[in-house]
Amino acid sequence: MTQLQRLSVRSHEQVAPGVFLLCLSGGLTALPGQFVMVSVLPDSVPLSLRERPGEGFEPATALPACDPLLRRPLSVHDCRPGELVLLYRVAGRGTVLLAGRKPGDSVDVLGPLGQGFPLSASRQAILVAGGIGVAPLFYLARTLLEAGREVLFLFGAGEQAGLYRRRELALSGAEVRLATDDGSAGFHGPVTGLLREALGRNQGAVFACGPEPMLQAVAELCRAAERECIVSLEARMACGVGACLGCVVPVRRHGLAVYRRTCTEGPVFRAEEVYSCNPTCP
Amino acid sequence: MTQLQRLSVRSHEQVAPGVFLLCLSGGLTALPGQFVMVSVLPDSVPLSLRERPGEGFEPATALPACDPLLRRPLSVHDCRPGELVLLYRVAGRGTVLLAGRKPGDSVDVLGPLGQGFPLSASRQAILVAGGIGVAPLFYLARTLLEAGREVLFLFGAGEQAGLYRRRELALSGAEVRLATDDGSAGFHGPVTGLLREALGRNQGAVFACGPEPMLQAVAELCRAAERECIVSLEARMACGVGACLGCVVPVRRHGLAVYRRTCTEGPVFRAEEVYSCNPTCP
Amino acid sequence: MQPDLSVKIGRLELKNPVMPASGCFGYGEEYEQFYDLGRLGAIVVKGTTAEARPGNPAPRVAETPAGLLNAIGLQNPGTEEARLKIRRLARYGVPVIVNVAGHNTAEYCSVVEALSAETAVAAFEINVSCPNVAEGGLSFGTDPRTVFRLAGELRKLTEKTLIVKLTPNVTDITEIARAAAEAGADALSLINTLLGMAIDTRSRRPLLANLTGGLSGPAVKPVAVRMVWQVAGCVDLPVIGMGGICCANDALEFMLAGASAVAVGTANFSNPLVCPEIIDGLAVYCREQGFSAVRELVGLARRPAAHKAGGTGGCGRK
Amino acid sequence: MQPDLSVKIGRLELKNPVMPASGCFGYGEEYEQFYDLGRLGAIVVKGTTAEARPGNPAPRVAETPAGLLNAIGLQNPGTEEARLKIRRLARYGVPVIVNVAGHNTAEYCSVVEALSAETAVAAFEINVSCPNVAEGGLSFGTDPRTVFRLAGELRKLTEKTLIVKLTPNVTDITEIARAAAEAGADALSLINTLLGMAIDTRSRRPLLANLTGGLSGPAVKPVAVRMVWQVAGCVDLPVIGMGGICCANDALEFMLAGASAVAVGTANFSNPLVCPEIIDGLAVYCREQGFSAVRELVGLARRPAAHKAGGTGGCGRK
Ligand SMILES: Cc1cc2nc3c(=O)[nH]c(=O)nc-3n(C[C@H](O)[C@H](O)[C@H](O)COP(=O)(O)OP(=O)(O)OC[C@H]3O[C@@H](n4cnc5c(N)ncnc54)[C@H](O)[C@@H]3O)c2cc1C
Ligand SMILES: Cc1cc2nc3c(=O)[nH]c(=O)nc-3n(C[C@H](O)[C@H](O)[C@H](O)COP(=O)(O)OP(=O)(O)OC[C@H]3O[C@@H](n4cnc5c(N)ncnc54)[C@H](O)[C@@H]3O)c2cc1C
Ligand SMILES: Cc1cc2nc3c(=O)[nH]c(=O)nc-3n(C[C@H](O)[C@H](O)[C@H](O)COP(=O)(O)O)c2cc1C
Ligand SMILES: Cc1cc2nc3c(=O)[nH]c(=O)nc-3n(C[C@H](O)[C@H](O)[C@H](O)COP(=O)(O)O)c2cc1C
Ligand code: FES
Ligand code: FES
Repeated sequence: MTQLQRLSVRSHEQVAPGVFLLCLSGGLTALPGQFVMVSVLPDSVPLSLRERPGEGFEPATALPACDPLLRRPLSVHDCRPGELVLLYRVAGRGTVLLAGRKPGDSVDVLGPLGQGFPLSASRQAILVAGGIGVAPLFYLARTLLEAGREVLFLFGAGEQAGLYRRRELALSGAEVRLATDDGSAGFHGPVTGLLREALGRNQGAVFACGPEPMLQAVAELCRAAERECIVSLEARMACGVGACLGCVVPVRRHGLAVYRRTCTEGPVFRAEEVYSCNPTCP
Repeated sequence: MTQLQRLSVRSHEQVAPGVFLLCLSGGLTALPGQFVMVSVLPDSVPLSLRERPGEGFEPATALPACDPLLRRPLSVHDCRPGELVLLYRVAGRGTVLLAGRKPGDSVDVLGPLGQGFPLSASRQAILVAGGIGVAPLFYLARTLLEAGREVLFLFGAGEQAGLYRRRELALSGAEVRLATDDGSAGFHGPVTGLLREALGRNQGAVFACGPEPMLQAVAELCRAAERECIVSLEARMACGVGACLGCVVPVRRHGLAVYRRTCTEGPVFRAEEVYSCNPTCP
Repeated sequence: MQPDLSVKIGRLELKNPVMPASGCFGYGEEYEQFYDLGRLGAIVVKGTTAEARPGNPAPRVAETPAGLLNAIGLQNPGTEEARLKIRRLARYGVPVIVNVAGHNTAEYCSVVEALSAETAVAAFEINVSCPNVAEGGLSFGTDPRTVFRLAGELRKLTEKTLIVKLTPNVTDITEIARAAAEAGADALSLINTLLGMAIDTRSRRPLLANLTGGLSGPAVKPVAVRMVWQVAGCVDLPVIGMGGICCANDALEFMLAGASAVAVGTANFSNPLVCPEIIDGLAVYCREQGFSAVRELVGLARRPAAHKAGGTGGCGRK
Repeated sequence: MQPDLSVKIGRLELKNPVMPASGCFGYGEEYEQFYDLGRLGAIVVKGTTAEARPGNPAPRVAETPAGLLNAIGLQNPGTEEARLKIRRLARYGVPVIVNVAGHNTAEYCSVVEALSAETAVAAFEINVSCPNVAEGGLSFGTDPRTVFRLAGELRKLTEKTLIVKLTPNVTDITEIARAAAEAGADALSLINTLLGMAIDTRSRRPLLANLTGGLSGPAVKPVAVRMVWQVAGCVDLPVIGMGGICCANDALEFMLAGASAVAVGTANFSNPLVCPEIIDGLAVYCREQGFSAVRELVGLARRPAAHKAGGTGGCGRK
């Protein structure tokens, strides 16, 4: 059930330049593919009147800070009882602020949100990550492996440093194949260069998260191979809970193009629904 | 000379409920009565493009936070080579944020600003503080004492807890007389109740800082006693350096009512100039 | 003693002055999981048109300093499906206000007519910020004559409380407010969003697919408070104030300026509990400041002698 | 290679597009201590009237979310003392733009006439947001005919670059922009402040002695960018964009929307070094993004195909 909670920072480390692993302690149970909306405001700022009495601040003045105004959507990178892990890349103001949070500080988290990855009965699965797209697929991989599935994890990035958490992935038991644009690790070229071969030897559905062009290429290969393909999308969000209609993506359902909310009906979609649809069609 | 500097927090302690003593290390030389404009934004926020290269953030995205937008004016509470001390009361959003700064964090300080207290040749001086008004008078007392003057320090507050730093004041060598509205320490009544007697036995000028009604009462007593009276005023400020004309106070000069900038021509004024003037006269 | 938080908007009695703003709360479904919607003073639903509308292409939202730009483009399921969602809200026993939108007068009329007999509907809020197709796309709400005509037509169609929601993108909002009042509106609500734009310096394109969008959130609060002050001073109708309200203190600013009730939009997105928190905060303020009813606060800032407690915080010499 | 930052505003050549905004930089005296003012593209001085003006009572400023309200009330030393201060600025070799204010047409004319032969003055910026006493106090800038007449009168009085500074408090800013252009203005600058208000919930009174004030700072940026976009699209004059600029990225938003130069106001207060930082930041951007001259950026966001690098940051599916 979606909750609004203050979780405490257990650890917070920079795992690559500008990429942080944030471990929060607290009881949030999420499925792989779900996400949370995180407030990036420093926790020294009282969020509401409610918190003020007795703190020595005058009632009418200790007002909420309001910039950055919106929460930031971040995928559940891992989740165990009492622990929620996020992996994020510093991309702008909000994530810069979040990166300043220290162990013991608290972080205001809304979640879990959205639909998780559909877990088919298939014995096998191919996961395709591009860069920070590894964030939700890490938890998916662990969940599938613990359910006894065979996971082939294709992981691409610009350069070796962009292959975040590849060691932990390999340790988890997944078969990890790397690709880099500059050839500094694994296959020299796009991660889709690994997918064709993979589709030959693994019969499972394909789960992909990464930059838009990568997702399109993955979807195209799967379509040609008639393989089920599930993608996790990003969209600018305001509320994260389905109320604002800000995060829509055009999808094709029963032959009709309609807008669907990435935060509520997504962020996980069937590739054929998303990529058969002209972005402005409805 | 006025400078823009990042000073580092040496210590930061709550000396009374909602009142903080902030020691900053760094080279700022100020006179008693001068003030600084402090940025209350957390220092994890890059302030400008300039600071970003090489930090792994993308150039066009790590933008300045902008709320609270303005710096906060705070008096120099004490100043020694390499150390700047501020004493402040949490009054609203900005000071709440400032109170979150921890040792080792940095604070962006603009100063010193404004005119200091005029130090007459007189052997004696009476300082009158109301509550947080002790902030600039503490440094004035120390400076006068070190110059061999005799300092009678009258200090009033609502209750004993509001007599911030009274022990340190007493240790400094000033003769300290207390007054509280509730009688919990010293004279039971307003600090002005101590001033009449003080004017009898100390021939020095009166320096006052505190709430507006107290300043008016002090000014009135001094006028009647024909004693020189200097007050330190507060005004809402935007720039702190004289450019915006936001902080004006009406004063009477050569018989004419004119607006003067609290940040530049003040915050220290002669009481007779300020209190002979109807607030909307010019 | 618990202060009396009830207020009246025309004949509409609200148990407290706090309601979510249209378009920021859907039809309530999403926020049910966070608290009992029965605590709200009223519920204002998404802008509703005659037929379903798909809305604008994405991206539809962009964050700005202390603000939010949106160009949702009135995506909504149309009157008949909205009716079902509104009936569902009846269980909370809270007045439901239907925000009405349209591209021409006929569309507004058709929505109001269709829902006028619906008992689950307590009032209509007429969103006159919609582009007026008959007048070349300029919003209905920028011309007093158009507002007068539109509100007058709708007045004939319903006995229910009729609220006209004003756009701030005008030279003189009091002119529009007077036109709505003369046409028989029971109340005015303001402000809708300010027209704005943001550009992504990486792609060098506007951040919204629609190019421009409506600005809301704390950034616009000073403009909204000023307009509420102006309108409350020139028209003898209750005003519902909104624009950037994030906490009880903000709500109080609007009420002191002359608003009888307030709506909270964008703040729901960062804090889903903001509405009940504001309701609690208003009660705390009344108790601490010695007011037995929140309606005593309405317009207090307009009366120079109305200082009950406090002072100027040591700042400003008056 | 150092990118070329120079831009032209009519016949005025600026070595870079960054200038402080009027009223936020006095006559330069206060900021001399922070950096060499010779680095600026131009210097715009405080709004100047014929005679000295005392300005409004205090408090004159109030902070709002990501914004600032001010009601300075045109405090200034009058034309003759301003002349001396402007001459003093000549040492920096930077064009000085005089912001001109008045309560009636005659006052504007008298300032422009008095300073038109002054070699230290490079251009006039006409602040049409001043209350128009002849028209009952509504600002000059809200009526296209008044703007046309005023700009036309001033055009006759000076050969110097004439910039009309537009107020955002209007329904349709393009109408006013066109009126100024038709009257012979060489350039337009926008936006002046949005009319706003804030109320202190402790004293229950407006925070400004003047009740309302002008809103500036980051909060207004989306409104300003939208208006620059609209004006640059409808008038064939160079535009100086302003409103909430705090960093190079903000300046770029305005230039991409169509501004040939930018002015920085409120941000000077929080960061006295903001102008030189923005100048440096523009150079960094040009270098990193492969532009040899900053003027290539002007209006780029208006051309859908102008993506040179980047993408949409992974967000938005287009
Ligand atoms: C469902 C979902 C899951 C995500 N999971 C992760 C993750 O696990 N790790 C990670 O590093 N990133 C993730 N992202 C992207 C992440 O949300 C953005 O990088 C982040 O919001 C940028 O915020 P900022 O303030 O640093 O950047 P700014 O550019 O300053 O942000 C400005 C505004 O745009 C929005 N925005 C900017 N970029 C994006 C984006 N790519 N997607 C959505 N909104 C954006 C911000 O939320 C904010 O509202 C996810 C996005 C979505 C939608
Ligand atoms: C020259 C000078 C010296 C000062 N020295 C001290 C000091 O040493 N210790 C101390 O505790 N306080 C001092 N003050 C008061 C202090 O500046 C305010 O308490 C503080 O700015 C409040 O900020 P805030 O964000 O917490 O409150 P908010 O009420 O949220 O502030 C909102 C805005 O109003 C301004 N403001 C609010 N109260 C005041 C005030 N009383 N005076 C001026 N501006 C105000 C803020 O600066 C800000 O711009 C001084 C003020 C001045 C002018
Ligand atoms: C995402 C979003 C959707 C909105 N949709 C509507 C709408 O359908 N009808 C309407 O009258 N106003 C709509 N508004 C305007 C709000 O109701 C409100 O007037 C405005 O946002 C100012 O309040 P706020 O600052 O509290 O959000 C919408 C605002 C937002 C942010
Ligand atoms: C304190 C202050 C004083 C101002 N005085 C003037 C003025 O005298 N003349 C004028 O045309 N604009 C004046 N302005 C408006 C600014 O020049 C500018 O148009 C506006 O503030 C928006 O820019 P900003 O957000 O960067 O401040 C003033 C603004 C402020 C904040
Ligand atoms: S983010 Fe609001 S509906 Fe998805
Ligand atoms: S604060 Fe700007 S002139 Fe004093």
